[in-house]
Amino acid sequence: MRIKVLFFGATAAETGTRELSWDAEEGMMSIDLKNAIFAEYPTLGSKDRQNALHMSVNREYASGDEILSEGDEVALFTAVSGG
Amino acid sequence: MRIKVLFFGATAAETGTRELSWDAEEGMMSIDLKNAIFAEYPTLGSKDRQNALHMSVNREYASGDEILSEGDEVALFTAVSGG
Amino acid sequence: MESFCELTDCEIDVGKTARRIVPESCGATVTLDGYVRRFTKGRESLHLFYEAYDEMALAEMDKLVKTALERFDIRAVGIVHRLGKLEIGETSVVISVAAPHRRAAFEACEWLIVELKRTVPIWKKEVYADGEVWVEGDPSVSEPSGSH
Amino acid sequence: MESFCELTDCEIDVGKTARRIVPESCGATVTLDGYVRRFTKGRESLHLFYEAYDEMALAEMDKLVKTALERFDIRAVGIVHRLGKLEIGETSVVISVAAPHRRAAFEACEWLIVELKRTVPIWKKEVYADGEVWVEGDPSVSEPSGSH
Repeated sequence: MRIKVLFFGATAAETGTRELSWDAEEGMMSIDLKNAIFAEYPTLGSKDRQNALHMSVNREYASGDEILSEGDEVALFTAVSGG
Repeated sequence: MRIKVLFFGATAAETGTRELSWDAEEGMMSIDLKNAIFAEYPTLGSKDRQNALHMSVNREYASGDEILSEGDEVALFTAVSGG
Repeated sequence: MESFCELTDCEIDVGKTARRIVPESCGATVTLDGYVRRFTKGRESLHLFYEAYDEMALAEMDKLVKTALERFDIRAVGIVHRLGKLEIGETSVVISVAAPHRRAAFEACEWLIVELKRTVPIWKKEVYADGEVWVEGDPSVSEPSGSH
Repeated sequence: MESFCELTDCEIDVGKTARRIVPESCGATVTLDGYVRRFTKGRESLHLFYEAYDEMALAEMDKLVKTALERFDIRAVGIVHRLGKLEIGETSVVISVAAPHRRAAFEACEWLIVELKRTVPIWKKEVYADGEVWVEGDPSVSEPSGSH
């Protein structure tokens, strides 16, 4: 299945991309997709840095145990700094 | 000596005047002027109401023990309600 | 950066008032815009009328600004109070506080409006369909001699 | 009276934004105007750049407004966040809260900016003479999953 993966700000700069289509196994958990992305993009930094990144699934903050479906939108980003 | 006496808002409505020149004895204390004004203007209300009124001497809140001088400006007014 | 206190008979432009005090060292301005409610304790006001002891009101506002600048980590304060006849919804008072960080701006702005309502000699008359009333402040909170 | 949340690439008129939410039942509007400081921790910014995950940012702001309207005695909220390149002194965020009484407006406005900075997916890049840095929020205060 295809998952839309988005990066913003620092994560977009570090991966050199803002959006990509990820080919994931049916029924994959979001935490596993996150780890797969980290493996593909070592520029996202150390384990500590990775742990500090937030993930959203379909525009909601995600805890990692979400089961992904075809067409889901996943984003990886740093702690927010708006305001 | 002459003291300038001012009323505002409710006290102006109750006395029917906004400003008057009061002939006071030299060395009079502000509390005594206040009481003399109450005697002259019973429309300023009951003793309780009178106690709730504020007095200023030369545009500073007054406690009553100020010694007045020629040309001083005294005002009597209700608790403020701006904002 | 200059703080300012003003009385005016004209409509207040809240945005412009707030922008007059923004120094480069600041990151946040908190503004209180107080305006005329249609209903007070269930009674409908047609309009309001504000009167001030102008010279003393300005002096008391200046004192409040001075105290606020000493007491809070803020850089500038702007206060404008409207006088005369005000229609429903019109701004009666604006207090803007600029600070490097927002917390102090919130604190100072709220402190200033509480103190202004307690100590600055301005009075409000509410005009109803069947009469009018000069509003008296709460005497229990209005003991200005204690604060100066 | 409608609350609103918006993202914009254009300059924000703080006064107009604040005035869009004034209902007749209210007596006070508290507005936070956050803008670009020249110096952050002693380092001089040439300008700032804000980027958002637009759809999620709007959804998160809507959630904050909904929660604030439930939690505080307020009637309307307006939030506008600027995106793109901002010059020194330009407004990055405005939060206006209208309430019958000012206390709730102060509380809600401050709560909203704290939560916005913690949960709404918007990021700031500081541009210096010798480089640029994407600012990361404080991870200790940014644990959004706990609040939803």
